[in-house]
Amino acid sequence: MILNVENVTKKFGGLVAVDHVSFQVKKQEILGIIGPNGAGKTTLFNVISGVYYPEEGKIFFNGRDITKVPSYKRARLGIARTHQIVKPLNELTVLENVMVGACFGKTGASLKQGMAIAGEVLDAVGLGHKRDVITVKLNVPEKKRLELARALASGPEVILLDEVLAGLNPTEADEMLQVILKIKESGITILMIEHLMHAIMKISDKIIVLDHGRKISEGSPQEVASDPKVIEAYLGDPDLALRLIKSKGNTL
Amino acid sequence: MKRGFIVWSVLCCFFLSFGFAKGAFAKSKIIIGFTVSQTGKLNAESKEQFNGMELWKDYVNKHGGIYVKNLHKRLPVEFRYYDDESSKDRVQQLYVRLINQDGADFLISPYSSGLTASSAIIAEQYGKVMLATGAASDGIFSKGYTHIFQIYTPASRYLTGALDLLKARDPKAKKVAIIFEQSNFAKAVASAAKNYAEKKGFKVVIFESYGKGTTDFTSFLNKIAEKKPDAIIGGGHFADGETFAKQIFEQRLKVKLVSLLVAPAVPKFAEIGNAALYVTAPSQWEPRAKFTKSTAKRLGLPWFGVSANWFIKKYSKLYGETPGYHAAGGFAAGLVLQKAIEDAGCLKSSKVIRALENMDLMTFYGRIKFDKGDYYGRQVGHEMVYLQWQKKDSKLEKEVIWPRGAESAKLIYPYYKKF
Amino acid sequence: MKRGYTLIWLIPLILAISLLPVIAHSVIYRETIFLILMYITLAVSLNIILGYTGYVSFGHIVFYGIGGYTSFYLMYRFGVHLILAMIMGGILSAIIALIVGEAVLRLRGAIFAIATIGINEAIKSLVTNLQFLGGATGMFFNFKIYKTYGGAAKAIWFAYWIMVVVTIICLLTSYFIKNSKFGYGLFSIREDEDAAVVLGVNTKRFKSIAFAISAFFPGLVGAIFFFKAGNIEPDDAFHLVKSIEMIFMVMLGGFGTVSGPPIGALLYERLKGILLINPLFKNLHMAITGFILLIIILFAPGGIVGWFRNRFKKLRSLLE
Amino acid sequence: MEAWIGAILSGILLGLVYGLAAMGLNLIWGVINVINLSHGAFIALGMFSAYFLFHFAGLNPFIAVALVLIIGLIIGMGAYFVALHRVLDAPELSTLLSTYSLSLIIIGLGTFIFTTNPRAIDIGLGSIGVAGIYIPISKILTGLFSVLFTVILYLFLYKTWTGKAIRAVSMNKSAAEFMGVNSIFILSLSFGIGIALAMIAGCLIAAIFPFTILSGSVYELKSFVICVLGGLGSPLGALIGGLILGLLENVFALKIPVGYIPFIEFMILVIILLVKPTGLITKR
Repeated sequence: MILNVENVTKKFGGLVAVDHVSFQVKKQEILGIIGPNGAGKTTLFNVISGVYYPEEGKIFFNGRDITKVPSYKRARLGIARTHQIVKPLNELTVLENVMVGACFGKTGASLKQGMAIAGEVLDAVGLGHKRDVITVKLNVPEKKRLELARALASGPEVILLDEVLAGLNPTEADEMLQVILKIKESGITILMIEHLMHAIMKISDKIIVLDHGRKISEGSPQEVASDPKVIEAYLGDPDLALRLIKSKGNTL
Repeated sequence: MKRGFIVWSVLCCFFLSFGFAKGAFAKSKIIIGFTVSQTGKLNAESKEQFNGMELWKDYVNKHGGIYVKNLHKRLPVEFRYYDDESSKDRVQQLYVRLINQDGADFLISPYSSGLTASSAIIAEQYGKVMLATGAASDGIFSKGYTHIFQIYTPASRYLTGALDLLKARDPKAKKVAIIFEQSNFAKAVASAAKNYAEKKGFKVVIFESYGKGTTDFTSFLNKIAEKKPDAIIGGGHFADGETFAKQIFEQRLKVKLVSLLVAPAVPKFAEIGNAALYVTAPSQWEPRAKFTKSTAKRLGLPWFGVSANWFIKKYSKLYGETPGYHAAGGFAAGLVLQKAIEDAGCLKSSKVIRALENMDLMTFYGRIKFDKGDYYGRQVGHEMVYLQWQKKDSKLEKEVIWPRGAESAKLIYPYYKKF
Repeated sequence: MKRGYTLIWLIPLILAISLLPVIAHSVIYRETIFLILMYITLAVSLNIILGYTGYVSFGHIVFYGIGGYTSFYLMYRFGVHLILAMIMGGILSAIIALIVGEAVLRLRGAIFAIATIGINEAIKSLVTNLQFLGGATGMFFNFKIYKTYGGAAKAIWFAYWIMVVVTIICLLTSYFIKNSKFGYGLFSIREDEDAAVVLGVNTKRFKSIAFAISAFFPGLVGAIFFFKAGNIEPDDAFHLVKSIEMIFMVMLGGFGTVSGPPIGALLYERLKGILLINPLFKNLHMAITGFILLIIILFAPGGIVGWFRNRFKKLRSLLE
Repeated sequence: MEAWIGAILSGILLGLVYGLAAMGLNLIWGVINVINLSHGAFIALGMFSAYFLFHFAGLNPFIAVALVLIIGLIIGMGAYFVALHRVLDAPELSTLLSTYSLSLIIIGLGTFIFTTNPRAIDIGLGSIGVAGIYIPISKILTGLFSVLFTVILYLFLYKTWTGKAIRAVSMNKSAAEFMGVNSIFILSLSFGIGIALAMIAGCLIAAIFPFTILSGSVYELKSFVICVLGGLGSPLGALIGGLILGLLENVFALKIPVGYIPFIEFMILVIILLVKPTGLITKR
């Protein structure tokens, strides 16, 4: 088990954003996390990446308790992430953005090494030609790829992808999926939040479903897709949900 | 290469912006440098002092200038001055400029102890003689300076007279509040007054200072209302002193004696009307306290310069108001410098310093003599008087009320009589 | 990252300017250049927290005051040599920055700015009440202090050379930070602190260190300046307007660049110097400064260096 | 006892003025989320408006205040378009500096035109006294006018459509736009009102204390403390903050050296910011 989340609860005032959630992730697995808006998915990522500490529960990474380990140290241990709303370092160049990942993440590269690594990673995600552009000038899909590149450059063991496919057209989304599979092949464990249902169903080894902060289902894509609780959570109308899930290419 | 050229030509332009220092040339005039607070909170006092200096310059130049023996001729006096905006920020920079760029031979201090203390450092660093007028702080003369000479009676003797006066008039008065500006001068005065008061058996119930530029004295007035002192002494300079006096009046504080620094001695103080009435103040010089040739003869001192009557008449004619002590101090600074140059017979700093050291004379402004001991350059000859604003034919007038023998009127007591 | 060539012209330029008073035998030059060097150091050090890290330290002058007071007190009371006193002043400034930073660096944006103003004013009013530091009227050197340095005249020259050294060290520090991993950590904080932390940047420590470094140099400058001035008082040492002048110089030259702040400082000192001695413009200098600042903010937020970098891409390696 | 009552009274009167002075800063901070560093300069401008209206038009500050309100509104709205509109979405450094540059321009021009000489307006209303406690009438009037303007501002913000629009924009700009509010107009109006309040405060202060062109900065710094004390967005909060400060300066100062008061004030500022940095800012 590379990542072990045990009974984690995170509250904001009276609101319980994540409610006693537990799950485990095996090395080189893709774990999909789905659920309606406001289900607590991003909060869960924030807890795993250390932006928030949970009120209850524990998180283990490679068997080590990292519940109270600060964010930046988790990054150095090998947990990288992207953001739902991209957070590029706007006034730096694309290359410099990725270098920051390489230099301060698990890779811990020197500036010189960082530059080399950043170049390679950018080529891999197809942003090589933009390396000297000031980031603020990129469009949204490019920024998403940049975030991915930055996370990858840090040499992570686990990478948390928060809606990397959102806002991409079908071709771009397919390209991105290929990249994600390649990442998996290189031995990295992936947790991904995604609304693009067919994509996550296709790519995930395992899926967990959150609703109102609680984990309501867990299993293989097929198991989850046929779980009535999941369908109910999604729309309140099982039939409609089923139809939507089956119709490829629609987002929920 | 081309880029380099551009860079260097930009650089050249930049250096040109420094301007050039003036070269040496045959002496045809004596340049005296100083700064004036033409603007800012000290402008009332500084303006008066400057007027006094201007009057002296006209007087000297009308007589062909100052006689310099080793050049066998009279050299006219020329002023070089800048506005220091009543702020210490630029005083040092301006004095460096006066010395190095404007080629000042001698310096006169800015107005106020604070500004003078800053400029004195520059005068010392560059070895120029500076006559310090409008600067009473003793502290300036405990720094091991050898080029600064004081015209005013030092701060340590400013308010001691007020306490003597109070004791003489009302032996029962015991409680004193000392409230002073956070300036070199006022602090020096207040600390000396506190020691003196305690020695004389007074109880100092408030001893506090207020920031420069304070306009609201209510916190202090509340404290006074609570502690009920018999006398308020303190203040700082003109702007704050005037406001303080006004607010004491507005709150009808039942105190018996109000003695403030500087402000009441400035003729403009009358503009606050009834609030000015019965306020007393120490003064370096008053038109009503006259020093004459006969005073000099009686004390066996040489007399130098103009008579008080001449000064008052000329000044009133030129500036439309009776001179206060700041004006007299400005004129006196010029006179002292003139005498020292004439005695030295040359413009060399060391010779002029020697002349100043040996000086002991009487002028319309009073006696001038400098300390040669630990407080080198401090004024030891000059004495202060006390004044009070009184009403004469429904017009506010300054009267000299202390020391005994120099009075032009009797002290009106208590202060709250007017309410 | 390719190392730029900024230092190749910047350091010789500073040295050339510094030698000018000797070549020209002019004290006036020395006075002006002393101020220029002082402004350069202040601007460059502020740039480390403001330009590199993105924290608007509005009350940054507080460190100049702390350094000034510390060293002045040491020299005044115990006759400590300028160099030692200066270093102690700088170190104390840095330590206070670490302590204060621990608290206020949690704040962001304008709130941080206001808090730093509050700290400056609080420390100023505290010092005003501390009698052992001379209270509101401050402290004055006895001139005997300058004897150690061969008299007052030599002491000023000594202070001048120390200032040259400090300026150059400060510039080198700024350059090496900019081109180091540490620097990239700071930039990532400036651009997006939340992103930086999950990228593995120990933002809290980075900010604190950057704050301490940017407080250290003003501490040194304060020590030298007040040694030369011969006296120190709260109104001069914690003068908020100087803080804003520092920000102005950084913005004028170019926020976050190595060469921007020194250029901004140089230009600002000259602008001020020329305007201040002109009787007509003396009082307008503030208005003109304000006008220029407004133009920069509205139309050229990158300052002079930023503008040139955008305009002439070839100059980029020269203008970092 | 009298001393205490006197101190409390003058503390309240002073506090009301401080509150009014801070209200403009508070409104702009709350609505536009800009910390207006030209606040003090506009207070000084208000003082000089009062001075000139008094000396050249013979209007005493309590009448002139109506004119000053209009002048302030116009200058403020103009200033918004000159200095703020372009940088509203830029990082906070930009708005801090653009408002500061306004301040430099105003104070620079002011110094050039009026010099830094101290000035005062003496309307000679005298003092009124009961049982040995005397208070200048102008101070009482200033206090009353401060209350009056607070009430007007309150009614405006809570009872008029425009006022409600201002509050809507302060809560959520895009939602307000969606509801048909012209947010650019509202933002400029808010800035204009903020500036007008600062100038009114200056006008009233000029009636009781002497001033120079540089005097505004003192009140600006106090206004920061008040805003942080009283919370953002409500005129009442500013008034309460002002009263706390006024009482601190007058009553508290009876027992401790007055010199420590500024230290206490700024420590309050820093500590509140540290303890509740978000609480006070996101209250809106």
